[in-house]
Amino acid sequence: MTTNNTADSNTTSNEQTPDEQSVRSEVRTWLEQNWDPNLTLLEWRKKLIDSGWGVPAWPKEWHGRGLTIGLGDAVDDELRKMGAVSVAKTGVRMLAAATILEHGTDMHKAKFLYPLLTGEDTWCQLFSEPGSGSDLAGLTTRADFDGENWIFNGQKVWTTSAHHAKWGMVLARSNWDLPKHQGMTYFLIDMEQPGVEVRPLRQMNGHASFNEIFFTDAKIAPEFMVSKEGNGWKVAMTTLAHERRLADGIRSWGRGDKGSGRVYDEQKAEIATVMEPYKWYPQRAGRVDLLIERAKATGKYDDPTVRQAIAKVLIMAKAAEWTGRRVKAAHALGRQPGPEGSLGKLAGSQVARLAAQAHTLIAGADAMLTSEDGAMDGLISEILISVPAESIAGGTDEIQRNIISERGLGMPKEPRTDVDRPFRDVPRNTVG
Amino acid sequence: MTTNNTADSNTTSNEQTPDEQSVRSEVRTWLEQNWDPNLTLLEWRKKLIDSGWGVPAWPKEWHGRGLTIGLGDAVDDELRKMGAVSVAKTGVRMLAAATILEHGTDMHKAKFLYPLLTGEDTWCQLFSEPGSGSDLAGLTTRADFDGENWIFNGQKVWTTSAHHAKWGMVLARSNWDLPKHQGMTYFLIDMEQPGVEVRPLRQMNGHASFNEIFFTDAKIAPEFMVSKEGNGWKVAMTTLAHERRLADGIRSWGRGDKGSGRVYDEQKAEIATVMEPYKWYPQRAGRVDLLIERAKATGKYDDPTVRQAIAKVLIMAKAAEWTGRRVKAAHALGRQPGPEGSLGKLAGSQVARLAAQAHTLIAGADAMLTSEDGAMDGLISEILISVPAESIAGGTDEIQRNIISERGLGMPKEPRTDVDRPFRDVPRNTVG
Amino acid sequence: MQYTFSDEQEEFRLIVRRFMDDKSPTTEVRELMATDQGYDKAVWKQLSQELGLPGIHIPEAYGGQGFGFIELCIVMEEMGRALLCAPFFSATALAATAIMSAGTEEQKLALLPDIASGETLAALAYNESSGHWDPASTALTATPSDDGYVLNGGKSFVVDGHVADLLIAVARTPGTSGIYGLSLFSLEGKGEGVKRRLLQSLDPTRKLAQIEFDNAPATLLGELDAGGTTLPHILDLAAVALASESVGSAQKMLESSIEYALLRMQFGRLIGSFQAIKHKCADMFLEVELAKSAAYYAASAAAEQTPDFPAVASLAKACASDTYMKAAQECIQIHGGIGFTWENDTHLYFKRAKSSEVFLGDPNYHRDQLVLRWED
Amino acid sequence: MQYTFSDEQEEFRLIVRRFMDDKSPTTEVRELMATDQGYDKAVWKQLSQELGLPGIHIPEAYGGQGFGFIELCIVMEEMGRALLCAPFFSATALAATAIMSAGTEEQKLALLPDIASGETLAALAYNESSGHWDPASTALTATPSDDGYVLNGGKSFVVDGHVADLLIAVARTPGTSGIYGLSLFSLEGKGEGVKRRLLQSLDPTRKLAQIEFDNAPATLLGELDAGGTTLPHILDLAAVALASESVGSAQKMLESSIEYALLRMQFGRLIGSFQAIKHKCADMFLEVELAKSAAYYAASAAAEQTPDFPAVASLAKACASDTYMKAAQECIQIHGGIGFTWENDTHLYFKRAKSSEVFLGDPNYHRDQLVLRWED
Repeated sequence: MTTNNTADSNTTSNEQTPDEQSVRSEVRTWLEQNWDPNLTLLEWRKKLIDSGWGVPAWPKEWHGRGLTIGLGDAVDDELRKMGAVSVAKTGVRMLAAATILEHGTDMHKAKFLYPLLTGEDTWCQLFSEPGSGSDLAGLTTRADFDGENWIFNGQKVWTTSAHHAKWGMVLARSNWDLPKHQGMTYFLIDMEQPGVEVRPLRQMNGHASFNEIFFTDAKIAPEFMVSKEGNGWKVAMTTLAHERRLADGIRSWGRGDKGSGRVYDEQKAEIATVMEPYKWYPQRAGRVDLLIERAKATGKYDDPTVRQAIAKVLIMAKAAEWTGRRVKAAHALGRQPGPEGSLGKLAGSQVARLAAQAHTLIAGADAMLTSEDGAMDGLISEILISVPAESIAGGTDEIQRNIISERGLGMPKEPRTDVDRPFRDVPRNTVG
Repeated sequence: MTTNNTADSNTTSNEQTPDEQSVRSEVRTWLEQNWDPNLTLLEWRKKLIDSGWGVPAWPKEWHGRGLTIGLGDAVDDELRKMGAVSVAKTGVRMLAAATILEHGTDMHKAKFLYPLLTGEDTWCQLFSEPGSGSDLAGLTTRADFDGENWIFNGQKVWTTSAHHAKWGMVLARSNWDLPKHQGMTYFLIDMEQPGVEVRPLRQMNGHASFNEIFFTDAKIAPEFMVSKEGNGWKVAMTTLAHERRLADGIRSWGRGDKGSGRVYDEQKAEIATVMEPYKWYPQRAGRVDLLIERAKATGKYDDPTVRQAIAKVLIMAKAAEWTGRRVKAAHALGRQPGPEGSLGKLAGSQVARLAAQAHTLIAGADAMLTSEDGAMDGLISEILISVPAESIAGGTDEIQRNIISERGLGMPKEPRTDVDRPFRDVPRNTVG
Repeated sequence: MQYTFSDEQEEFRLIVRRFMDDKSPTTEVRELMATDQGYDKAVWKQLSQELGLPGIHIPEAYGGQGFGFIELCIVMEEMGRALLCAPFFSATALAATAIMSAGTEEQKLALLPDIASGETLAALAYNESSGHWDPASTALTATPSDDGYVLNGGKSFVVDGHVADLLIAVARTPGTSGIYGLSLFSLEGKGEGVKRRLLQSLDPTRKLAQIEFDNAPATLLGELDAGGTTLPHILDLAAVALASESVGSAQKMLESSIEYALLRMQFGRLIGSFQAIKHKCADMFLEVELAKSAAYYAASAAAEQTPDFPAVASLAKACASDTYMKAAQECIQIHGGIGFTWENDTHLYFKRAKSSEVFLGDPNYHRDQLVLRWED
Repeated sequence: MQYTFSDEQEEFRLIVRRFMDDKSPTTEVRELMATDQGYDKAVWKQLSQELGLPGIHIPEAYGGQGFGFIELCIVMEEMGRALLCAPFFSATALAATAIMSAGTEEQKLALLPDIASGETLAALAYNESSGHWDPASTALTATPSDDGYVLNGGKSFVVDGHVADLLIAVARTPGTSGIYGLSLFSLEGKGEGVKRRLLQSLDPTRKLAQIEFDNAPATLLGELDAGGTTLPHILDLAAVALASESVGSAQKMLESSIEYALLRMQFGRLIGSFQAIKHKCADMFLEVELAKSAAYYAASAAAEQTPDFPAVASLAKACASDTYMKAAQECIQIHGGIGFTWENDTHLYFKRAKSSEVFLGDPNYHRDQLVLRWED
């Protein structure tokens, strides 16, 4: 239950914790009266947002109905059953929304939330820099106030979707005399201005799923600061917490609703654009699902040493999957989530690496080929040259082990020398 | 050539760098006239020592002939060819001798070297403590001067042969107000005094190859200090350098000369005593030599997954062996020894662990048995429960990786907080 | 599929853990492992009468507690954690499971109540000196006699076989081969024609016996020649029980490692503040959690008799064996020299890990089984 | 046995290294890998005329430099280090070695001088689309014709096969099977009945071709049906040459890792001061040194034709492949995100590592061979 629940409401739903059945029935009734696949995507979404059924778990004054997360899920379920298209709940948009809802001003909420939900505005997140990866708080993109605007200079990297984003969440250093965590400020930046240059970043597997962003005297008006000056680290933590929570959702989002009609076609196009950077992610994770089928197809299934390699992958992959379910099941029983959750990332890296090894053994000489000449039309070679990213993207294995040992096992942090003095005195990279 | 070469000499050998042939012929002549297997071990060794042929590479005034190491080896070779028993060149004795020759007073040399070479005195090395293992310089055995003697209190551990040692090389803290490396002093201690208690330390494999030593107001007269007060760390480094150099020799020493006669029998008994603590060392190293033979004997040779396991051991073991030979060959060509030498220890740990795994697969259910019921009369089970020591004894794998990365690869040390302040202020173990 | 434990199961675990903490400190383990008998009769009586553990998964109709395989595995896990020396694995997890799977209704009524009460110690005599885990390798013969059968041949690696009152032996009809002609038989441990010898085992906390059968009279358990069907399932259940024990022990190794790393100082710092140790512990933690998940899933699959059970039984056994072995090794490593001493308790766990690694089939065997049994 | 390099060999290595540093910076590698031809004719000419590398291990009698297999391996190692794009491995290490092992005196005199001078590019067409490395899997047939033989069938994974002037092809006498009936044949790359296609390879710095033979006229190389004897040795020599290349590349990955770790700062420290990175580098260093020792020993065993050569050839190949693959992986990991970008050079080496891992047989295959070939 959120604190916004008591706010004034203009919906017709029961006040206070309504039960699931009545919510489901109410939304069903509304959908029966309003859902029309022949509307444009924008028309339909506006209707949905205005009804409060688009984001029912959001506060009433900001397009929602102040329902619990659980009831929100029930509403989504009804939309799914009806085949009705939802609001634009893509990953990065949701991170922006969550951050703005928690730390933004009313102006931010009024200006950004609506076009974000309709899908008109796309967003990107500008945190990582060439010089600060694992050590995000070591960032050096500078924001200097010129009396009127904040002037941005610096470089960001690993920014998915920046090439079509209208707005960016950006973290920059506004004070160099404070310790590193205290001198950062969080802004919302207009990506479509002259001082912002977006360049695609090509990966070793040939895809270009990320961008580099160069700021050269880019401008942000003071009212686009989120929270206070110097409070950027705390706001960024909110964004990152939602990112971790949504990690699976971001990647699997948008299989798309099935049906015919204008709204579906437009949604399909939207999904294709949003999902484009993620299409190699299953290969990056090692495609464990293909191993036995491939081994049987190539005859390598008869080789006991190949079976050992496959078994090693299966053991780790299934055990990791069951660990995830164990965490969820415990959570569902109302137990405090244990530290098991943070282990999934590390397990995933190892699964991917073991799977690539097994795929190599199975492919044999074919592992040398790619594209149409390669096994499964190049899918196998894409696995082989994508898995190295799994142990880096979203936090390296080394950082995961730090987190696991410190937060999960209560082991002491290493002595730090970079947090207790002015940032300008902390040794840092001269080049990226 | 040592600086002692110019000292007055009463031997009949040519002065200055004699050539190998003349040295060999001279020692052969001497042996033909003097070697007698029916002497007692002590009688023979005294004769040998007095002739200068016992330790020909030592200075002339201290039982040697001031020859080069290479010529000394040639003399040993002649003794071997003749089947003549050598002086007591056991490992720990040699560490004591090397340390005394380099840092000891003339009194030390006069008192200790002769009975050390005859074999009458045995020695032990008292450095490690329960609270200071990897961090040897963190030792807390205290030496306090009472105006007449140094009074010792504290505990040492991992002391091979202490139970029959007459003398010990001991490192203790004599000043707690200096930084850790500057407050230690090196002494020679009489082990046969009331304040010294020696207890055998039993290992997980059932052997008791080491001892714990407890000092309770043990006494050392000031003249048994080696080098100056506070200079102990430097002296200990000499001992340790010789230990590293002799590591292989210590373990393989004393297969014993073959022949019949009183001197051989007495030597055999001496060797049995000295080598007793080392008899499980080959098992600790994993017994790679047995793998294929065992696989063939059990029929597991036909299992391709067992062959993979054996191959993994063989690759690492042979490559490590060849690396050792590569270092020696480069050294023989007069090249600077590269850092390859320090890698052997780390490779050995991994070989041992992989070998134990392969032996387990080969033994199958028999891996559960030991002693007469176990495979090869318990030899295989001794491997399985001994290999965990290989990655600890003589420096843990973790310490080896520090050394390799810092000295071999030039990577920076971690920030230290324990070396730049009085030792009494450094956090340390309250219990061992 | 039950992915986590119910509140009742967690409560039960706590009760078992408290009992183990109380009755099986390592001082006790060290005393018992030095004896031939290998367990404490008084503790066994308490464990039977106060907690009813020997009958944990035996139905109430046969005098048991009527809980399921998941509860059996909780007990195994807690016993593994405490390294309890008691004939629970042999009598309840192995022998009672075999009787429940293969015996006739009448035999279950006759044999199970005394096992459930802890009065009868039973043992499963399955493996032979060849050391193979495949049922097809059975050589012990069962020849029909006037009042039943007589057994001839030998068994080995029989857990607690030297003290068992009741033996459940796997034997084959003379002239058969492979998985055909295999049956289970019951006979008295001290019966005629039975010669038993305690083996010298690497892990002294788990007693193993060699048994010679010389025309030993025995009773057919269940149906003749049905062993080819019942045995694989019995062995799979046994493997999951052992996997549960192993994850309990592995968890203990993790906790012991952390505890020492947060106590031991070198270079003026806790060794637990060095990345080399932290990352080692993080990896151990990951592996132990994964092994737990595998063991829990397999126990659940056993309880619910899901079709993937044979594959996941092998998965859990391979995973738990490797994890436990590695955790014990790393626990010694983190302790340094002290970890290799007799005085330190780690070696007790290390030896159990080595024994559990190969008992019921080594990880390579089970990995192979896993893939061969896997259904996409 | 020669355990280290002579001063002359070290001097030779330096000359080769300087040439590679000069001619094969990664900017050049990137340009050439984007072409179909895959190498720079001018550089090849210099490398041939100034250094005589294509004839390095070819006896002077056949126009070569008359050095041994150790010098060949030094060249391979340095080329691996620089990831040189040139038809050296194909023409000299593979094809010339095959001709030297299998050809008649007359054929050596006829074929080798032009390879040694770098004028003729030769390729060994051994593997077929089945991807098996065992000579017994050969399916290409050689049928006697009026003036020699005609080949029918296909070859695949032929290194530089698309540009080779001369092909050395392994084929079998129709009606034979296994290792019997195998022979080597020579024919022109652009000859009648030869259709070649450049394959799309994961590692664009090593070009692979598919070749179809349709009644392609060919000349028998050496003795008929002798391939079962000569081929295993040719393949072992090839494996050692490839292992040498791999250790050169692996060493580069180690150096690149250290260099970056001593440049990159995070948390106010060089990342190379963190134990996680230091210990990773120490392990890499160990593995690279071991792989070097294995490759050097194998090269020496090849040169001295010691009886353990077949076993150590497999040892060196398995060791070098695994080491290189792991070093490339860790080099990416130490670089973090930047290591996964196209811009960073690590992926060039990673892809070569993947290709070399399976070429001439993957590490599992060679580990198995190692044990089967091992003589105590």
